[in-house]
Amino acid sequence: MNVEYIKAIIEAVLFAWSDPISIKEISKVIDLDLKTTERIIASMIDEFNFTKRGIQIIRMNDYVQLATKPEHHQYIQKLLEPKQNKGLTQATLETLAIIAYKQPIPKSEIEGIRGVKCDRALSTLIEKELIEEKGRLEKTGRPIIYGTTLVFLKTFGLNSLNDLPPISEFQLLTEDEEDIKDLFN
Amino acid sequence: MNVEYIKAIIEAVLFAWSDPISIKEISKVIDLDLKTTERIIASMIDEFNFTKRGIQIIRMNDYVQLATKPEHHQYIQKLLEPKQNKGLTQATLETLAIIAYKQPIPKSEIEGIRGVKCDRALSTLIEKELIEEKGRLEKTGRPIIYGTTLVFLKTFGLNSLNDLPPISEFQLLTEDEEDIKDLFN
Amino acid sequence: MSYKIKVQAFEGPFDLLFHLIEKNEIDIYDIPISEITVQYIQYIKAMQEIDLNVTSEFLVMVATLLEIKSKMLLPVEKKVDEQLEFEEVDPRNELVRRLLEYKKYKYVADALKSKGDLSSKLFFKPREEIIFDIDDSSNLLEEMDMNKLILAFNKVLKNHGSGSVNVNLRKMERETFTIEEKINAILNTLSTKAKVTFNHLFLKLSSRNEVITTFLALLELIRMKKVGVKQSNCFSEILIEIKSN
Repeated sequence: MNVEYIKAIIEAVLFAWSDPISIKEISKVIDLDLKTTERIIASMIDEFNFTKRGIQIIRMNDYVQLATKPEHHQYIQKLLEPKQNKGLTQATLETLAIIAYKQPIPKSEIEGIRGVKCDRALSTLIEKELIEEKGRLEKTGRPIIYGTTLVFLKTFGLNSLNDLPPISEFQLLTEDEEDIKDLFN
Repeated sequence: MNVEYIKAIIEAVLFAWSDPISIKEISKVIDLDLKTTERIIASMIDEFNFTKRGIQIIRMNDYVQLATKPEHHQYIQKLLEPKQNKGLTQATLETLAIIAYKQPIPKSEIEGIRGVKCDRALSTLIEKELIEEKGRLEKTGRPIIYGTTLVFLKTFGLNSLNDLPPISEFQLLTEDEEDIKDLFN
Repeated sequence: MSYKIKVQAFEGPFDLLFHLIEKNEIDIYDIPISEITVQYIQYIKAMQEIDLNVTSEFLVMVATLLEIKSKMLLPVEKKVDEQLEFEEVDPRNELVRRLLEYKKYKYVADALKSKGDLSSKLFFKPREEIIFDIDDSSNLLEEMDMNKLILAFNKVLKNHGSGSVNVNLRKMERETFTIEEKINAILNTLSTKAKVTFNHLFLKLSSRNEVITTFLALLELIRMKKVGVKQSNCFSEILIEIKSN
């Protein structure tokens, strides 16, 4: 395998994975030693920055991730005008609902249900102390699993999770979600 | 804005949006006429294919989307759970093929060709969003007519319906077969 | 007598007929109807024996085959009127036409399948949630610290270095911008928009000098508690808004 081919594979892996991934994990996937993988990724980071590309590789400690560049932000923002409303947005509420009913649950599963990434909603919920990390799953990437907090119970006036409305009402909620999706398509 | 910068923005938009997006929408975001946008995207598609990149731009009618390339799938497979793409049964595939070539088509006509009822196949295809109702025929019973969707194009790697394998080829092929058989008789 | 036949599931009468034609290497345009009918019926019986679902369509085909067979047994009628004589229609024609039509799509279905196999090897990225939502913007300065602001400032400078703005580092110039001026400019922007992003403030600036002055003006406004700053998470947009008091 030549270097160009390895770079292509790494790009593909970063794209498909889309979340931060450790360089060690990448080295396992491409079956190459850590040092060489490190070096190749470092040169990819430079190339992505140097060439006028729309995406970049950002590095956080031993993790890397594909992301858009800040200078294109204004265009991406045009895709969807800001929706300002009081309290939690629909997106955040939906994420919270999924966590409440399916906890403990990893991010990937929430995203599977909602069909969109929900990093922003998760960080809002964590910030508001409505959810918290409950540990990690023992599988690839050791994903964090989330659950609701005491603040959540208090905020929604529940004595316990058993007080959550029965699941049939929850199904109605996901139909709303379809409507929302329709709006954006 | 020079072309390279526009390409970077388009890449960023495709990356951030992730789902199929219409070229028209892209042209609005970058504030450029449709023709020029079309041309730039066409040249991007070539560039992504030509250069050894890990991602490509796939086109379905007037929609485009970023995707990995098939040759890297074995590596990505190591990270992601295998796709739950239980292939379609022969019956469903035949039904889909008839719809693809003869759309818009009512159920009765499909059944005429296949010689069997195809309600099950139709509901599977609708569920998988490979076909959809395209309206009703103005005749007795006002039967529903069916056609294929964007998901259909995506699933079978077609840019448009014009990309369907030409049906005459198969006839020629089978006639050739007959000839070859004759040779040996 | 009974044939030992391997019975498989067939998609329908055409599928079964097609199988028989291929198996017997029959010319589709000259189907020996009697022979095919016998075999067809044997298959149907075998299918029933092993409890395969023999739907009514299979039985309708038996009727069709028998009808064709009987038509072929009838002597060909001589037309009295010579002028009306036309080529005798082969009773098998309709069946052949439908078989060919079916065969066409059977092949196409296989071609589609292999195309589908290839594109099932593609992976897509999960969609990002592009909602620039402001989830309850009451706590403006919460979680903000100087480090984040300075990081953001660095980013602005770096972006300007990438060519979108003309930055001249070698020439020394007289200061043409004052902090007072920039404070007014920021307040002016905020009076029409209520909320602007951090990047927006620096968008149209022409020199490093102006960028720095604007940044200092912003710091000054924060110190005077005239504006508030909020960022929902790391590396996301920083929002600047006027403080109502």
